[in-house]
Amino acid sequence: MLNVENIRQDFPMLQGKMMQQHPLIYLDNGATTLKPRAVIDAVVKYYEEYGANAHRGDYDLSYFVDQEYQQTREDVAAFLHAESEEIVYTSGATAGLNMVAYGIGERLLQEGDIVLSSEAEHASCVLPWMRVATKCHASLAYIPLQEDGRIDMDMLEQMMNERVKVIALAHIGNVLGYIAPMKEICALAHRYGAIVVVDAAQSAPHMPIDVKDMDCDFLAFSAHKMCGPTGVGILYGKKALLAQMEPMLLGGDSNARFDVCGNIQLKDAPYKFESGTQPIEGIFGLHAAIRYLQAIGMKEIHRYEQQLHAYAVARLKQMDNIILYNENNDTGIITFNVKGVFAQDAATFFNANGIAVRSGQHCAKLLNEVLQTSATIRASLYFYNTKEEIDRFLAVCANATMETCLDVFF
Amino acid sequence: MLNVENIRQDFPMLQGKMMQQHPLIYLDNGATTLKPRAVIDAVVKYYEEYGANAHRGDYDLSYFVDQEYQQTREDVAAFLHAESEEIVYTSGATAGLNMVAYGIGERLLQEGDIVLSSEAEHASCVLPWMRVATKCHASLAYIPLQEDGRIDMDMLEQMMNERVKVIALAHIGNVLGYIAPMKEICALAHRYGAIVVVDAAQSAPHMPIDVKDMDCDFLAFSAHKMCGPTGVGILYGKKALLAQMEPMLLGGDSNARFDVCGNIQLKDAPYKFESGTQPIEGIFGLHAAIRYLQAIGMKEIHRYEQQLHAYAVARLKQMDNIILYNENNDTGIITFNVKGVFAQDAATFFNANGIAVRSGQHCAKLLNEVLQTSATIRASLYFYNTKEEIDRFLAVCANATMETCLDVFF
Amino acid sequence: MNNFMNDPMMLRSIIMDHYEYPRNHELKKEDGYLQKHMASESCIDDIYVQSKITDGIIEDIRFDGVACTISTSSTSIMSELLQGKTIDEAKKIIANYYQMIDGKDFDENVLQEAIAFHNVGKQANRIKCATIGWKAMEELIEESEAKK
Amino acid sequence: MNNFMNDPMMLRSIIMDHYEYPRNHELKKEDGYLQKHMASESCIDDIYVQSKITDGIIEDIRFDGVACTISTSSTSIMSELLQGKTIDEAKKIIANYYQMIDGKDFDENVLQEAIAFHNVGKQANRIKCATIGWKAMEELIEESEAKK
Ligand SMILES: Cc1ncc(COP(=O)(O)O)c(C=O)c1O
Ligand SMILES: Cc1ncc(COP(=O)(O)O)c(C=O)c1O
Repeated sequence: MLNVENIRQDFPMLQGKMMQQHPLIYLDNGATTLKPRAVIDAVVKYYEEYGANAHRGDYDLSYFVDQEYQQTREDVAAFLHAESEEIVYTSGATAGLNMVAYGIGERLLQEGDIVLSSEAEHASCVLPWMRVATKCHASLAYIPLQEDGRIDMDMLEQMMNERVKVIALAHIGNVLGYIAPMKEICALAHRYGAIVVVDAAQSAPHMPIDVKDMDCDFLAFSAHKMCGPTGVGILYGKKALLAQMEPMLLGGDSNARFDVCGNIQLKDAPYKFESGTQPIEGIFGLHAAIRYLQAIGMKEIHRYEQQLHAYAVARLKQMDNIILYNENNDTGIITFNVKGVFAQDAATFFNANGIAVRSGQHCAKLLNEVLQTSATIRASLYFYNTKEEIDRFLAVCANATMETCLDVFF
Repeated sequence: MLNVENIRQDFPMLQGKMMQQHPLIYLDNGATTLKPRAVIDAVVKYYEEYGANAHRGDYDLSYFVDQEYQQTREDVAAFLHAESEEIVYTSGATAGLNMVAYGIGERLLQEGDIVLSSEAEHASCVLPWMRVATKCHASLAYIPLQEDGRIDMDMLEQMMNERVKVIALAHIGNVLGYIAPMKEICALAHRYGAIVVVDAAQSAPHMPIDVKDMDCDFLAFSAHKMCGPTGVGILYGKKALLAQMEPMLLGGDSNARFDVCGNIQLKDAPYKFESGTQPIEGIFGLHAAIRYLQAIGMKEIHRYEQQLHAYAVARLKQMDNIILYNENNDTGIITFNVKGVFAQDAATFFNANGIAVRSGQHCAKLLNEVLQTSATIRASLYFYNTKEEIDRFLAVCANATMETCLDVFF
Repeated sequence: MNNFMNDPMMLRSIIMDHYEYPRNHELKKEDGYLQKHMASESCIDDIYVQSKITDGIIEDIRFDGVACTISTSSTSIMSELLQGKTIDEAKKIIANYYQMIDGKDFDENVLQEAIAFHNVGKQANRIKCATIGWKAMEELIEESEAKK
Repeated sequence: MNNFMNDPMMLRSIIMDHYEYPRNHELKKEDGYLQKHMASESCIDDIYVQSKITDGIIEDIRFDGVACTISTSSTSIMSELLQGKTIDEAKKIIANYYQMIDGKDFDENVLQEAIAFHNVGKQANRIKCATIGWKAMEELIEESEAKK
């Protein structure tokens, strides 16, 4: 069992931090997460004890950086059940997802081919494919959602054919928080020769991931949504696909050599994708974050968040002033509105009560055509949130009306 | 005048840090630089006091992050004498240079057009153009170097014609450390309608930059070579060019909206280039770094490094066992070899004496065809290096032979 | 400071009134209107503001779009307040409004109902909502001046 | 530990001798040679190693390329040492060499001149140079086995 009180001790932001004269309750974990001491220390350790750049170091400091760099890659691989050559450092999920569309999209797509995605996707998952599909005269089609917002698997099966070359989907959607049946989707895709690109920005931080079992072709996520630094992320790719994929960035360190005739000999994957100085302290911090999460246990994290979520949802459902959009989801994402109050105004009411939630279209702008609302509020949980925080959140929900939401401005 | 002893107090890595039982002398500043306390504190402050993601924050923490984000952009603009809408956050110089080649290369280059660069360039400056030139059936031509390795301006004038659409060059080369006459180059380029893309990775950290006076079209650099964090950099671009340029990354935050028909409405520059979560603590750290450098003064930094360099070079020239490749350069980059000793072996000898230098082709692999050697050693100075450190470095140089270089292995 | 500035009930009812019944809330297709789209910086607010300015007089202000309570009501109030004013009068009112938002001294009399937003800075992240329509109008005035 | 392992002069002269006069330092164009290019991980060392392996016997080892003292000499020594050995003998020697490099127990007798590198770990960043040729050879042996 997860000892939340102990865990909270690890987070400086959870040590009495106030917001608008209330103790901070941070429920915007879908946007980014707070950092434990171990991660902060790892970053500071790089600054204070290593300082050097990685790769080709001809002195001890640089060598130590190289070692940590490589060890992190191996530990990330273990975290995902992958091989270390399949792990590419990126600047984040957005970069990783773009790298795939750029690097393999044009090789896979011919005129008339199809990329499948859904209307619930984050812009970073769908827009890169929108562009490359247009460029290749292929098309992007959306797998319909069920009424509750989940991917409709029957529709997906019907949409599959030999022209479908790519399926790009979130493992957990950032607006509604459903877990997509990725293993099933991958099996289906592979039957038709399509590849599956998994946006794991919201799943890798919250549940165990086994890329071998899932059998996905690519999978991308960001460190900052899993207690790590911003500016660093991971792209997993199957070896054979990484070998075919063209790097989006060219530059120092990714090439073995090049000559005046324009011949560029790239290194093997993953190095060919890592041009230029990498986010070194970010990688140190990511390493610490992964160790920290593993020490707690990804299964335990997932289970705890589900419990907290179930607790919150049971009570929210009873509130007349709350519209809940995803009561049956599988994760810690609660998407709702206060009746009659524009989402952003309601979010401000939470702010005035010390609670950090996010309003907006959450960058899944297409989804609003399904939800029939231009904006929602999202409260997204993480393992350091407590039942007491949820109680406080529920009390504020219960109290939210047009009047109370406006009163915070006076 | 620069008070180096005081300055050194600001750097944890300079507080008694040892390497191979000798006090560390860090002369690999061309690769990356050490971080002052103020930068470390700024990064930690983000982790401990803000924690939130930027943009569209509906609560105070996120708003504060937004404010710092914007203030940094303005201060970076002031640092470069630019406007804040001309400042794009990137993940580093390599990303910035690739973004330009990707985003504007295909629009500028037609079959038969020419991109000019030089054989002294860093891979990150030249490879992106090599690729886009090939793609557009344009060609990449190299401006010849003078015997000492500087750009030959007469040759450049001769090479200019209406087919030249782009000149991509380092402001200061990372191997030989000459300052290119960028203002002259820009004026010449503009007479023929070409744009100039300046790789300022080695100049922005070491001298004042005025993009308006220089009149360059794009200019890119990394924070980590100027006392800031890794994983963050700046791309400056003229407003009209940024407006034409296509973003390399698509995703969250860069688009104002998109719909199922595939229409993407991008935000204006610089935001359209900033998809996905940005390196937030990196930006906080970059801000602190720029303030730190400005408090010392970029002119003073440049002058001090030149003095230190002149002091070192005068003595190195008298050593029979040292081949110096760039005695007349204008910056703190000293490129040399120990006679009869392979560069990497000599670098290890420096390491064994506590001195961090870099051997190799410094990623400017083409240059070796000019220098006539497959590898060199580079000692690169920064404002926190002292005359005493140089003396120690010189003593080790004087003592370097095949025998002493091998003895460190026993 | 005038009393009603400190009466939350009163201020709230001004805002709610303008949110529920926004004035001038329909765009015109006629000639003579300048138009500004304000959307790029924010993920939610997405409004269009139009104005017809003739001979230095603001003859009409119109707006429409998806927006929160604060931006809808502040734009609605602005559209009433500046209508019929000369450019110079309007500029003075706009300047006063920004002064108020920034927590500086301002002239209550010229702002009228717009003083409902005098404390919006308590929720600093909403300042952009309280000013989005005003910014649009400011730019339209500049544009009309540039045209001359 | 044998005496000459602690005699820097002696060890140095072994390394210099192999650096200045590398053995088997010419690639062959004949059939029957497997070849490995080692370059991708390092910016400087860029070597080719060839081996002819017939019926489990290492008949020849060749190498060439741009490389530092440590990689040139360690590869040269390896090429002499493993020549004529059976695959099994070679594997044992290679394993011993790695043990030595890692600072673990090893059998000096099978390593002969290669013990010149027994302290290379003092300069940890050069371990890759002292092993690059050995790694190549290890891979060539694997390849030859896979072929059967
Ligand atoms: C001249 C030059 N350009 C570009 C770069 C690339 O910078 P980064 O590795 O930070 O992307 C470097 C640094 O190695 C450099 O020295
Ligand atoms: C589902 C999903 N995909 C992609 C992203 C993009 O991640 P990042 O902003 O770290 O690049 C996010 C985060 O906002 C997300 O929630």
